Parts: sequence; structure tokens; C-alpha cells
Amino acid sequence: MHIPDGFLSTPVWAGLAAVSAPAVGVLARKAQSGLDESRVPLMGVMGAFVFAAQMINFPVGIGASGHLLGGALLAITLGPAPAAIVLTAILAIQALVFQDGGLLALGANVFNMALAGVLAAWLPYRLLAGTRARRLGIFLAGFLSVFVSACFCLGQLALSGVHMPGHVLAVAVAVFSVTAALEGAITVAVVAALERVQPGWRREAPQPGRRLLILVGLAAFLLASAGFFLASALPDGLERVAGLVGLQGREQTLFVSPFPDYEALVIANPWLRNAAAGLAGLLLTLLVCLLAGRWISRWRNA
Amino acid sequence: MSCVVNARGLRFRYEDGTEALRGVDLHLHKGESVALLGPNRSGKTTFLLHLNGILRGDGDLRVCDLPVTAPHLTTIRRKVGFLFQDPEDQLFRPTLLEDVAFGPLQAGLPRPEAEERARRVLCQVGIGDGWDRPPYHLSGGEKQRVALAGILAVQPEVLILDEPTTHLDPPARRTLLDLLLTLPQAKLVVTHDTAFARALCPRAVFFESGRIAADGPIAQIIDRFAWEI
Amino acid sequence: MSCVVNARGLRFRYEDGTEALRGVDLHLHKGESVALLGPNRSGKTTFLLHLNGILRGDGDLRVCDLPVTAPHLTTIRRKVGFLFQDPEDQLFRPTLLEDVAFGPLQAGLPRPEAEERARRVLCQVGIGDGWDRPPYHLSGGEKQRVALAGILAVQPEVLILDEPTTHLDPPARRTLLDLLLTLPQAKLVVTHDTAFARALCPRAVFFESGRIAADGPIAQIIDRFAWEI
Amino acid sequence: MAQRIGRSHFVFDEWSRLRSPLHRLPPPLKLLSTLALLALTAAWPGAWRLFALAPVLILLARLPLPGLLWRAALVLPFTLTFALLTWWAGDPAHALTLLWRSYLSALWAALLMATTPLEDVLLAARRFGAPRLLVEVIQFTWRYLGVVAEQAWRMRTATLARGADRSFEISAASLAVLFSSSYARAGRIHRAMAARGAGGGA
Ligand SMILES: Nc1ncnc2c1ncn2[C@@H]1O[C@H](COP(=O)(O)OP(=O)(O)OP(=O)(O)O)[C@@H](O)[C@H]1O
Ligand SMILES: Nc1ncnc2c1ncn2[C@@H]1O[C@H](COP(=O)(O)OP(=O)(O)OP(=O)(O)O)[C@@H](O)[C@H]1O
Ligand SMILES: [Mg+2]
Ligand SMILES: [Mg+2]
Repeated sequence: MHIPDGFLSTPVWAGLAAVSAPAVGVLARKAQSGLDESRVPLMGVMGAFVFAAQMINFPVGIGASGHLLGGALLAITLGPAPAAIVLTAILAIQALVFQDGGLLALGANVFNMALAGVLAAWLPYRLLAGTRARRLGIFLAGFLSVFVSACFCLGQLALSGVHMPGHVLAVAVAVFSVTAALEGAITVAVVAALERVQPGWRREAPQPGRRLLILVGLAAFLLASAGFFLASALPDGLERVAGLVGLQGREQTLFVSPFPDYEALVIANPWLRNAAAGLAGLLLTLLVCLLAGRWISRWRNA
Repeated sequence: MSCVVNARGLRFRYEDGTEALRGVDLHLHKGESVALLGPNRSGKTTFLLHLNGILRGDGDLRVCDLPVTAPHLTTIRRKVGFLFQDPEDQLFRPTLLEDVAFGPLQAGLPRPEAEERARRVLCQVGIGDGWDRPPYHLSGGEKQRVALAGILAVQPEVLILDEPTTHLDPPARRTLLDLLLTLPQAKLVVTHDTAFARALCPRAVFFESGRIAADGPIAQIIDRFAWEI
Repeated sequence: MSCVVNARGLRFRYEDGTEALRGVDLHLHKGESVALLGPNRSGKTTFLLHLNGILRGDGDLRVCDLPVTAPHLTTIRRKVGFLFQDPEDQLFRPTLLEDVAFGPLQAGLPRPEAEERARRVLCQVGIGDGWDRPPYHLSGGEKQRVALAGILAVQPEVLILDEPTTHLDPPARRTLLDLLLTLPQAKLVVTHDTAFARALCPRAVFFESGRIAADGPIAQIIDRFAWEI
Repeated sequence: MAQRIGRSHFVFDEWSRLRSPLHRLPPPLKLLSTLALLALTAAWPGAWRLFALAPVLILLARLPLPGLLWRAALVLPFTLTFALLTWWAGDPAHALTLLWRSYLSALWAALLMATTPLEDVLLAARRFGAPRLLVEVIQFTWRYLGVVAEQAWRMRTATLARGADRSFEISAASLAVLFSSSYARAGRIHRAMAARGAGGGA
């Protein structure tokens, strides 16, 4: 579910880019701190591994097959922050070289898969790692990493005005559940096989600590994504919510005017307004990127 | 007919347009050992991959008197034993014994018999114990021998070896050589190790940009192409 | 002193308890080429990895008259050029030129000078164009030569080569050999390719389970250990 | 994309090293103008007019028009699905908009990549504040993509040659082996970097 460009409305992609860019900056810093240089080639080769893993098919009954998506496996083997960076790198390469996902939509895709997906994978794994339900934790990691990403993706599409009738949504959710379950099963199988072909591959098993906190985090995360998904599944309700918080549903597109003072001037040319908003969104994103980069580099040097 | 491999005018082009084979003619007789020499990228590996139908090109190809087509693939793959260059690529079971028993199990043998055969073949290649170790911990030479055992376990009629000596030290090469010399099957060996090829194969075939440039006694071929340091 | 490598009683044990080196004594003189022969797992690679401090064992080790200890590592790594078996692993930058310039840049050379030097060294190994290309389209022999260029660019005093001919066909081996013969540096070459070792090194050292079992003229060593097929 | 990663995936790399006025422009400028074009395409309802601009730019860059149009068409499967859904939901106009918008956007991205080598795009992104770690990871991933994919293909071939039917468990085992050998490769790369003076410690 890589969203291409042309699907998301300006506030949605710009907003998500404004969230993702600094988040990736902070995570990059976190992934680099306290780790030796050897992590950089490791993360790069693992990114290549995830690409190559797509060539190995997992048959699932009558003629159909799936393949590993990798978010959960990366989170389990590398830890959440490096996994998020590796997935961001993969998404960037897919957007640039493989026309799989858009450049403006990169922020959204990173948010869905590298941030939300990895978090959704890490929490259940971490929660159940030291217990007898470890395998369940790994399965849930695989399952949630896909399911949560897909829900966010659908939600963002709906928020941007892509029509999806209710029954289609139901089918989509069913398909996602199957894909997600497959990812869970593959992740469990690969981790199990890894333990057999290379006993002791994993050095530190995370201890279940601060369990309550994690549980709360997990619940909040699930609730938030479910709520987001429900909201987008019910566009009427969404519109009402949007109206309540002062956003306008117009041309099936949520739109915040960045230049309220000039509204009268450009009202005659709605496309001009849209274009202006698009450019403003772009500038805003760039600005945020620049500032975040500066801030991070200064923070690092300090 | 006693031809185990019979290729005529075999051509193959990879998806991306690389013409890897441009008309290969080769006959391999029963029990014969032939070395496939030739520069890097000349299409040797590509040719081998046709012999059990992993790649499918145009032209005429019969293996063990069967055309290499979909209905015969299962039979052919059981008759053709394929040793790849890097043993890491073909050892994927949790223990040595399971790995060697894999082929027989796939062929439908019951587990006790498959494991019995695996044990026998492992002894044959000189691995007498430690059968429940994972392959991950083996040395290059041991891996190479386990991979060979995995192939011998399906009792093939032809052995296809793609650069089998790469990671081996000279004594391990000699052990492998001696083992291969005792095996009665026909052999097709791709190698850059001319000494090994000389010792194993009386006949050689020289590949050059997807075609066979020469076919004859190995000493003659090595001389003609100055194929030695 | 004119010893570029001077090891005395070098011992090393991996974390998992494997005793890989059990007292290695070796002297390498300026401009000398020595072949390191020995069975798989005898500790050759482990020994090489000590020479620039990637691994650190007990005992006495001096490289280019400096003890291999933390304060000298940077200097030593600049004086020791390391060519590994698989060139894919050492061509890690996006383009050839950047790859070869990597060492000089790490050593603090300004970019224009580093690139200038990279260009010169690339010509020296016979790669005259395509410098802004990624390494993936090169053949095995070309990759190996670019990797060598990356090492020569730091102007080392010793060259350490770990099985440099593995994937090369005989002509590519010969090209690499001819190139190495023109280089004035001292060389330490691990290889299972005896013909290559013979042609490059007059002297050989034989490893056996973490120790040096023999040291002398290469023909003698090869004979004594029957180190040929 | 569950097929073999072959040389066709590196076609942008071939294109990006050609010579033309567009290839010569500074990469940061090209990156910025691509983003601007994308934003314009996303926001301006009349952006389909830009379809006239695309061929001009492609020809100016001396690139093969059909090849580039085809690369951009890789977005169509996703787009078509959602366009059909939207059509079905009773909004054909919006469906059409989705189609041309995403195709035109893909064309801009393809044009950027066909005129600028990836490493230059990354360098430009770095200038605009992309984290160093991310850029380095992208470089490594791109570098080793073909290498690891080649190995995956060899492993798949080897299992087939041993008479394996495709099975879930065998695929998992192959992936596990591929994973651990990638791990080992990363270690070797790090050694090679250290040997050439990267970083301080071992
Ligand atoms: N999967 C592939 N896709 C596209 N082209 C390929 C593929 N595999 C090989 N080739 C190309 O086909 C040609 C023949 O390759 P092949 O691997 O058969 O050579 P080889 O003789 O085995 O070389 P080597 O001695 O290096 O193993 C080469 O040009 C190679 O680049
Ligand atoms: N990373 C490691 N961890 C633990 N043991 C290791 C490691 N690397 C090597 N060894 C062990 O150390 C010993 C020496 O290995 P080394 O790689 O130095 O041998 P070598 O002489 O280079 O062999 P080859 O000719 O196969 O390359 C072997 O027993 C090997 O299993
Ligand atoms: Mg080959
Ligand atoms: Mg070694």
C-alpha cells in the first residue's frame, strides 16, 4: 500500500510530511547514538535483504502466494529506531527508482509504514518477548505492522476525498487482514527458522519491563488507529467532525486556506487557491526539514 | 541411445535482453566427465540451469532421453544432481542430516529410509559424525561435502557441478576429486581450476559468449586458449 | 629495521572460545612477497585481521615499526592495504571514483586531491573510464582491480590479500598477477591457488591450527605439504 | 514486485548518465523543481495541461519517450484500482482526475531520476537537511540490492533443483539463511571500511 502522488490532498500530505520529516530526523539521531559505525552497513544490507526477500514466494493454498514485507522482522532484529530508518530508506528508493509510492506522498508512506507500522510491530513484540507467548508477540508484530499501516493508508485516502463505498471498505479490510495474517505467519516462521539455522543469532533478548506503560501505549495506539479508521470509513461522520473543528469539506477535499486575508481575491479562481496552498505546503515542509536538520545537527555537535 | 545430455541449438535470452546462449550443441555420454571451461560471463552457469529446466530456452534439449518440458521436470530433477558454486546457497535445513535427507523426502521416501540413506551418503563423503549440527557452523570444505551428499542422496544419473572447488584448500580439493572419480555418474563440471579439471575430465568444452568455441581433449583445449596461469 | 610486519607469539581466541591463533611468529621484510598457505580454518584470515588491528590478540605485533595499539591504529591502517576475497564487500560506495577516493578522504585529503589520486590509481590498474558509474556492471576481474585501486589510493606500505583470485577466470587471474608484480610494496597473500602463489611469491609460510608449521622457499613448502592437486 | 530484480531495474541509472542540457542542471535545482511540479500537479485542477510540458522536457533531455512513459505507467495498477472504486462510487470525474494526476506525478519523478544519478539526488536531499544516517543507509541499500537479490535467486534455484515443491516452511528456511548471510556480509563490509580508515575503533 504505497500511496502514489496525486491521491492525497495538500493538507494531508503536507501535514504528514511535516510530522514524518522531524520524526525521522530524531530517530536517525537516536539510531546513531550509542551505536558503533558497524550499524550503518548492517542497516543498509538489511534494507537490501528486505528488497530481495520479495523474490521468495510463500505459497498460501490455491495458486496464490505472498511475500515478506519486512517491517516487523526489521523491528525485531534491529530495534525500532534503526528499523524505522531502514524502512524509510526502502520507501525512498521505492519512490525514486521503482515508481512505487509518490515523492510528495513519501511523508505519508513513511508515517504509515516506517513510523506507525514499526511502532505497531515493536509494542506487542516487546510486551510478550520474555513470556511464554513470545510467538504470539512475533505474530502480532507482523500482523499489526501491516494492518495498522493499511488502515492509516485507507484513512488518509478517505480524508483526501477518494470515494470508497462501505461494502468495498469491508472487502478491503478483509483483504488487509489476510495480508496482515500472512505477514505475521511469515515473520514467525522466519524467526523460528533463524533460531534453528543459526542458534544464538540474537544477542540480547529484551526484558519485559515497564509492562503497564507499554500496554497502555499499545492500547492507545490501537484505539487511535481504529478510531481513525472508523472515522474514515464513515465519511459523513468525518465531515461533521471536520466541520466541528473548523475545517471545510469542499470538493471532497479537506482544505485549510493558508491565506485567509486574500480569500476574496482568489475566491474567483479556486484552482489558484489550491495551487497556492500546494506551494505553501511544499515550502512549509521544506522549512520544517531545514529547521529540523539544523536543529539536529546542532544538537549532535553540542 | 546412451546420451545423457543432448543439446542442439540451445538459445536463451534473459528477461533484460542479455543473450546468454546463442546456439549451444553438446552431447554427454553415459559415465563421461566433461569440463566446461570459459571466461566469466560466457554463459556456463546459464547453460547448466537449463539441464534441469530451471531456465527454459529455445532449441532442442534432452536429458536422460527425456525432453526438458513441464511434464518431465520432476523426473528430470530427480535424475540430475546439481551442486552450486556457493554451498551456502543450498544448505537451508536446520541440521546436516535433515539437509541431506531433504531430496529423498521430497521424492516421497518415508522418513526412516530417507534418513538411513542420508547417513550412508554422509559417510561416503567423509562426514562420519555430528549429523545433528546446523550447517551454519561448518567450514567451507565441509559445507561443500554436505551439499554434495545432499545431491548424491537422490541417486542421480548426471552430476552437474558449478565451480565446486572455490572455497576448498588443496587437500580438500583432492578429497573431492577422489570422491568424484569413484562415482560412476556422468559429470559436467564448470570450473576455473584447471588442475582440478585436468585431473577429473579427459574431455573439455570451451564456452565463449554463449557458444561452444571448442570441444576436445582437455590438454589440447587448455593449450589452445592458454587457459592456465 | 626493515621489517614491515613483525609478529612474535601472537595468540587469539574468538569470543565463543575458538582458539584461532596459538603463537604466530612472522617477519616480513620491505618489498618482500610471502604466500600464506594452509588448510581451511587454520587461522590465516584471523592472522591477517590482526595486521591492521581489526582483531587484537595477545603477543607482540609491530607493523611498519609501530606497535598495533589504539593510538597507532589510524596510522597503521593507512600503511596497510587490505584486499578481501569478495570484491562486492569492499566496493561499497555509489560510484567507482568515490569508492577509490574513500580511503584518501578518510585520511583527511581534500576532495579534489583525493579524486585526482583516485583517477591516477584507477588508470594504474587499467580502468580508464566509466569512473562515475556504480560498480554493479563490472565483471569480477574488474571489480577485483577496482578494489585493489581503492587500496593503492591510500599509498600503503604493505598489501594484504585474502584469496584475491577466487571468482576470477584464468586470464583475469593473470591480469591481476601481472599488476601485482609491478607493485613495489611488500605483500602477504593468502590463497589456495598454488599456481598463483608460485608465480607471485618466492617465499611461503605454512599455517596449521593457529601456528606456523613451516617457512621457506615456496616450491619447497608446496612439495613438503603436497600442497597441489 | 515479487519477481526477479534484474538489470531492467537499473535503467534509470543508465539514463541518468547520459548528456543533455537537463542532465547538466544542478541536482538541487532539479529536485526543487520536481517537488514544485508535483505540488502544482497535486493542487491545480487544470494541471493536465502540463502533459504538454512533459514530452518537451523528455525530448530536451534526449531520453527515449516510450521508455519513460512506460516507467511512469508502473503506478497505474494502484491508481486504476482506486479510480475504479471511485467510479463505482459514482464519481467518474474524480476517478479520471486520480488517473491523470498520479500518472503525471509519476512522470515528473521519473524525469528527475532519468536525468540525475541517485547519488546526486541524495546529495541534494542531504543539503536540504535529510539526516546523514538515512542518506548513508539509502546508499548502502541501493548498492547491495542487486547483490542480495542475486543471492536470493540462487537460493531459490538451488531449492528447486533439489526437487522442492514450493512450501511455506522451505521459503521461511531460505529467508532465514539469506538473513544470516546478509548479516555476515554486513560484518565483512564493515571490516573493509575499517581497513580503509573509516571510524576510529575496530
Ligand atoms: N539472472 C540474470 N539476468 C540477466 N542476465 C544474466 C543473469 N544471469 C546471468 N546473466 C548474464 O548472462 C551472461 C552469462 O552469465 P553466466 O552466469 O551464465 O556466465 P558464467 O559463464 O557462468 O560466468 P562465471 O564464470 O563468472 O560464473 C552474462 O552476460 C551475465 O551477465
Ligand atoms: N567470527 C568468528 N567467530 C568465531 N570463530 C571464528 C570466527 N571466524 C573464524 N572463526 C574460527 O577461527 C578459526 C580460524 O578461522 P580463519 O577464518 O582464520 O581460517 P582460514 O585459515 O582463513 O580458513 P579459510 O582457508 O577457510 O579461509 C576457525 O576454526 C574458525 O571456525
Ligand atoms: Mg557461473
Ligand atoms: Mg580465510
